[in-house]
Amino acid sequence: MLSVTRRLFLAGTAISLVTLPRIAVADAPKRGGVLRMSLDQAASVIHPMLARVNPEYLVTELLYSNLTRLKPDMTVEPDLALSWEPNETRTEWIFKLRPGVTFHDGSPLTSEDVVASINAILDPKTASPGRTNVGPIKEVAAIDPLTVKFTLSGAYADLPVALTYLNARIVPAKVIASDLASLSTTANGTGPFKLVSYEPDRKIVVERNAVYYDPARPYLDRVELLVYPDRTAEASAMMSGEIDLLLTTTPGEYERLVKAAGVKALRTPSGQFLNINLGCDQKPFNDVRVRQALALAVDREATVGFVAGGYGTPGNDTPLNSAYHFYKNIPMKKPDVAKAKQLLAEAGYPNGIDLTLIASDRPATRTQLGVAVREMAAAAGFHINVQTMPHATYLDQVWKKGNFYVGFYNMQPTADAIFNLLYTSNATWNETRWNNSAFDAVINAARVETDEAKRTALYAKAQEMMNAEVPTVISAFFDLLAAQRSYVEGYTLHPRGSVFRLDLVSLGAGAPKRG
Amino acid sequence: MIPALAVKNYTLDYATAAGPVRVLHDISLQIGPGEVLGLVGESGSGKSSLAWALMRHLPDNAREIAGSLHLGDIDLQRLSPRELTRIRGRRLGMVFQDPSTSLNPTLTIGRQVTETLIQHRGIKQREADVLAVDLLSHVELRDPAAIMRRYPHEISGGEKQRVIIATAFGCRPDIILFDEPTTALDVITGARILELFARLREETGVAALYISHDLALVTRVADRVAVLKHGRLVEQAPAAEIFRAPRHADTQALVQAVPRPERRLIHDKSSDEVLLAASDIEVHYGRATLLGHAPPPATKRIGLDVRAGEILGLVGESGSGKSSVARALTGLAHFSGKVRFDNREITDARDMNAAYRRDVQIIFQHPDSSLNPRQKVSEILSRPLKLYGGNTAEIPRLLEQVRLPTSFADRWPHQLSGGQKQRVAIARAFAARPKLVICDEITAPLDVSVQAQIIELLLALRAATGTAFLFITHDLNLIRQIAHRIAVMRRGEMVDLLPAEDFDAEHVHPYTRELMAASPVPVG
Amino acid sequence: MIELFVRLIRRPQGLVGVTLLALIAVACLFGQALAPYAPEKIDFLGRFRPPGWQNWLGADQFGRDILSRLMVGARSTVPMALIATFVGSAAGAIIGVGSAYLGGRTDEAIMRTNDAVMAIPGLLLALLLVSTLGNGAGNAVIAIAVAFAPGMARVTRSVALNVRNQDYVKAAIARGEGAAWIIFREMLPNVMAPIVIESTIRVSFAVMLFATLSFLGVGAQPPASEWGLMVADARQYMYQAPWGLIVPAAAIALTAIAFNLLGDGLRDALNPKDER
Amino acid sequence: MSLAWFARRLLLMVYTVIVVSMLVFAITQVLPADAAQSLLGENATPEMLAALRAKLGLGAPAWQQYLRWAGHVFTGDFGISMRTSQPVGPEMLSALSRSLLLAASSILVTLVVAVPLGVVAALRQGRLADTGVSLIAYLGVSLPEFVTATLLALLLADTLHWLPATGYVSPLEHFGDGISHLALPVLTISVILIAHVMRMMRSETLDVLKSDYIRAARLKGLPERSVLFRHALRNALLPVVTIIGLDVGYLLGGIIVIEEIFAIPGIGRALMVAIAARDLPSIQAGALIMAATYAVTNTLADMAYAVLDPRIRYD
Repeated sequence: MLSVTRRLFLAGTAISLVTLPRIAVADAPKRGGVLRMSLDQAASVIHPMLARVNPEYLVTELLYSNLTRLKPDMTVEPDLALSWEPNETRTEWIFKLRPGVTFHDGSPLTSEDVVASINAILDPKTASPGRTNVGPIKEVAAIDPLTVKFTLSGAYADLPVALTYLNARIVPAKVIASDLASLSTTANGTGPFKLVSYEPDRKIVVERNAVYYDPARPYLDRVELLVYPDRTAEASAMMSGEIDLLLTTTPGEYERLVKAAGVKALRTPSGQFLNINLGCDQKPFNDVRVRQALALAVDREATVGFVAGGYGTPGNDTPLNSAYHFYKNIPMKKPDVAKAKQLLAEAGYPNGIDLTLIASDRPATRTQLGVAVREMAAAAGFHINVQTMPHATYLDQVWKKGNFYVGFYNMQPTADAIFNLLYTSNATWNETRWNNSAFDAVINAARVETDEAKRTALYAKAQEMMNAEVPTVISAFFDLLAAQRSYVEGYTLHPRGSVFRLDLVSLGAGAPKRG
Repeated sequence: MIPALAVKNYTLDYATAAGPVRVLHDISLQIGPGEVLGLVGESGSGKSSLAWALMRHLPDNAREIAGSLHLGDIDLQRLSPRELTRIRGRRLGMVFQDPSTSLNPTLTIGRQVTETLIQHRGIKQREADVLAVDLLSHVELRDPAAIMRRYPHEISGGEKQRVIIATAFGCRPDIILFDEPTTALDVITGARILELFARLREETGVAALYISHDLALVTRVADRVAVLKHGRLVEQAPAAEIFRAPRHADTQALVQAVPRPERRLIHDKSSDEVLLAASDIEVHYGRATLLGHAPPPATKRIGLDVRAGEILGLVGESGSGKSSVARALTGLAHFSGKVRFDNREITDARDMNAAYRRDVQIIFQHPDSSLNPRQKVSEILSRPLKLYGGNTAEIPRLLEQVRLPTSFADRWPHQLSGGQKQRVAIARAFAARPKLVICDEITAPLDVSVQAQIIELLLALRAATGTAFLFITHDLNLIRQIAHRIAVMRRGEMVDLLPAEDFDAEHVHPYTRELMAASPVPVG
Repeated sequence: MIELFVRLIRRPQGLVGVTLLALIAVACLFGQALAPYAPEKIDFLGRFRPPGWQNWLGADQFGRDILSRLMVGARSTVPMALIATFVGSAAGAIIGVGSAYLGGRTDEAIMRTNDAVMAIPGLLLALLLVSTLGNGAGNAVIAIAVAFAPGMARVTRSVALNVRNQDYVKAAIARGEGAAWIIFREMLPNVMAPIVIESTIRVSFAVMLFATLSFLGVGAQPPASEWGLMVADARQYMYQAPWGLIVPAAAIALTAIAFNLLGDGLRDALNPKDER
Repeated sequence: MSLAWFARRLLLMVYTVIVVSMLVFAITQVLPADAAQSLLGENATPEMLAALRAKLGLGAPAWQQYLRWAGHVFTGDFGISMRTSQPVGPEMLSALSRSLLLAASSILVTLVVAVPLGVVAALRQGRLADTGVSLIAYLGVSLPEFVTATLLALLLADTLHWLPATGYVSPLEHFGDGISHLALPVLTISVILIAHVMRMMRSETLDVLKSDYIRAARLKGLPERSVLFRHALRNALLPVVTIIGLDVGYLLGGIIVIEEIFAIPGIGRALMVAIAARDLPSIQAGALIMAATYAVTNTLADMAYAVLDPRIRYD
């Protein structure tokens, strides 16, 4: 309870805390200018409820707003909602909307728009990926034009965090009523920028929304998003000054960018990780000793080197790392071939075991992990054949069905979100089919627990359980890497990987003039 | 007086991987102003090499060993490239063998005539145009102004050669080299070109070196004739004497080989028994397509009969349809009409049964393409033997029959000369013991001396086997020597079918008469 | 045969081509045995090791020895290209000779359809086919063979058409020979030489196409040491470790050059024009 | 170029497009992993998949889908992209326009470079210049595009900083930038084309120089300059025109790789993206447009040949 209220307090005063000090301490951000930013892949969807990848989240973040948004420290601050209050049992939440907000077409934002938007996301027909991620919402209702009430199906402390979910953008009710699909080609939001042109595989241009609810922001007149499918090419373009900011890059390019003049390389630890999913309901991984043996065969430090070029942190078979709240520092597993062999022998595989590890071709690091694990585990008796396949085929045939494959996940806003996404028995994507009721109980208890210390203890317990039973081998977390030209000001690399806040960005001295 | 052209003790080698090969031995000849010297020789005699040496256009591996070449007082061997450019065309013109390849296909006739005039006579384009029209009309081209605008493919071969002659004469050179200027043309067209040459020569008094393999033709255009054999000049004599009194043995052989209609090589009468009767034969190539009309038939309802043991000649110019008849009779082309053979009626290639195919054999024109390069002679000959129930042990006999050593059975076609290949082809045809052999221009690519041997061989085979021949040729003189009857074809139609001895008669078709007039009979 | 070989290596391009191919053949046959390291052995300390005494051609992002991968990879690159070319050429040759022999409207229909298929760029066709069949070296081989067949059919047909018009074929028809004899004994031996020459040159395209498919991620799959895949893998580290990129790229280029040279050399050696 | 000739060419083009459309459609029908799954990615639930599949009309029999699709294509409607929800036709055509710009520039560069080099090599046959040209040609045809592209970018963009590495700027929006961004991809494509055309030009020039009419021109006493330029060059260029027409097929294939590497939003990359996403309407439209482009340019090359060669003009 304490933590929640403190967060609420912080959230309520966020405007003054976030924006005022900037004005007071530093020079005021310079208004105007055109920012060119590169995307690593096409933003092929601009429908805010259907976006699935980071470039698309960036575009919809520019054009739309959520009720709440996630700060770099993973706490929430107000966006369209000025304040919020739960009832005692945290089964009902009242959100107060910011007054005087208008959509790009000039119509005012009301609670009807919020209700319609949330209902649209929850509607299976919309097929929004956000449907299962915005929290256990049972009903949403408008109390008055600026007040919305959320009724939940169970107690849930993290609703304000869940509402930062990347698909939970607010769109006009009238669009939802008439033609929701039109948002695939046009945009009408309350975001800091308005859509100028949209060519999915080439260039997306947005311009400053003059009636954004914060009159000071955004500082930029225009943002041009350019698609650069090739990382090397993108880094070269950054170094030659063709682009001002890039969304993400690889370790190899990062090393080049660090040395480049006029470029500021950006790096932030994140909870993004690669893992090897083990089907705990089938042979051979239904035997915990086989899972443990594999975990002991993997050299975690080396994995960080091989797949993240050293830009990351070793994982300890739990989805949390130091970027998360409630992270529990358990002594890192060391490779132990003898022990692994012994465990394997005890499990009935004295002569080793033949396995096929499936890796999708996107991103390429999946295959790299596969290749590295194959070689590292060979000494312990795991004879692994790495099989790669196109991402689409992988999603169709392997993902959630396979017994032994490489997974890849972005950081989630909360510990609860990541555990409930992947590892509880009723997780949205229960890939490992670990189905450990003790673990489930711990997570459920933590979910409603309000005491910070008790909650910390519960999550520590959960992490220890995963570390011991190894439903999945999580050996490396990635640092997020990006870069900007030195004259770009106000950009923060967000550990979530999918929050960008270009409304805070301005161009400082030395920025090129662009038409 | 300085001769227009003088060659003294000229010796030329070609350097090859196997060492130098001498192509010209110690050649000396002179051409006086206004004189025409005919240079005769078979293929490989070195006559073209001499022409290229004079034009200073020798291949890179040519080595001039000795001697000199003078054009008037100019030493041709000492000319710089720049001087050479001024001499060529201007002082030393040339007319080429094949007019269809000697004109640039992508430039208009006018352009190709005037560029030479502008280059050599120092005149402007406009004057050159006027002059060119003049020149073209002088070589008897109708509507020269229109011809000027045309491209080479839009005018006939004869017209092209006239254009080239007009160009050569247009720069008023001292001497013109004619390199077989009528060989690529039809007989009648060639004859007209010769007439033109005679007239222009009369008018301009230009000296000329006239190179040809055809002794009979050369004697009609040249004042003197020089005979080349294996790179040596064996005889030089006035044109009128060379046929009458050849002195050198090689010349005598050459003269002997020239076909003369009055010297008949067969003396028997043909039987009356009809072996093959063809009537209303129309040969079609290609069919109408969605967007194109069918080409017209290559022959128009031809009828002919071949009697047992007879030699039936079939003459005509290229495109007259004579080869189409051969193809129809051997089932190689679609035809309508009827063929009667051995009391069987045949209306289609499918009616030609094994017996027919055995009895009617064909020998093709090009020895290079008629033998499969991937089969040895023995295999080539064994095939008809196997097919028609013969015995491969007969191969040596077949080879002997065509006067080839039996050891040739082991050779590949590319190891044989043109004449030898043609003998193998003949042996292949006779392996079937046929009743009728169709010879489709089989001597056309051969030298006269080789031709004479092949003809002699065929006649000997006929005498031995009683086989009939359908002998297709464009050479009227040759066919009049050997045929019992001769059919004349023109543009798909048969205009005459006469006994050979009736050819001088009054009632022959005008075209036949024209053809006879155009076939050069040796002077003397 | 020996005579042909002598004629072939007497020309500079023939000699260079044959020498290069001999080297490649050694790598294909004995690469596994001769390689100094296991090609997939990873070495954390050896990541991006530049060429030197330890790794003669350097090491890649996993610390794997590039020379060893190159030598072993020859076997997953060159024979694949050869097989693809052989299958494609054989199929094309059958279509081409058959079409030429049948002639007429059948020939027209076959060749027009063939031309239409050729309108799909080879790489695109291969990409579509691999996407359908699934990524992998084997499927890439099939895709390349299919992509090659129409071109080969066209080449073969033009040669076969020429051969069909030769007098020795006409003689065989006039003689009453059967279709089988004419196709296999009269025609085929005479179209073989051009087909062999064309196929040899096409092997170089197959090498490149195969590498390209691997580069695009649909051909050979990691951890195979197929050369195109090696280039693709090394590309993201090309500034840290350019040798990882240049070495396999050079191997691809040299192989392609070798087959090009051999093809040109064969063409010259088989060309009767040069015989005196 | 009679009307019948033209009609026949046109008919062949139509036939080509029909065969290609059937082939491409057939291939897309058997692509594994369906578009709905690919579109929804990790978030797919069975209900969502079913809903989307119904929306995309993936259920009907293949021939019905083909006929419906072909009918729409005939009216210029290529459908809606499954991936971007944008109309496929305009998207692909604007991508094609960028690819054509790239292709046309490459052909231009190729001609400017390859023709003189090929002629020089032929004139200096067997000498140093010829050997040099031959070596370049061998190297050029033996380097896959992705290798050339990477090496050129490494050298010209990142080491020498002469050219921007990648990206696309429309020359209509900003001419200078547009051209400099095109330079590297054009260069890469040109390397192979230059090698090919140069070789062709060399051998054609050699052939033409050996021809009777060139000999005749020389023996007529024409200076070497006019023999070469007036008589030889044009005839040697003729087959090269056809070759370039055929090279467009290669070019369009090569463009897929080049566009992928240099981030040019052309039709090649559109296709790669579409294939990866199993975006059937885009694959079908892209492949069809590419093949049609090839058919059209081939026809154009034939027509150019007919214009350049008087022998064909009155056929």
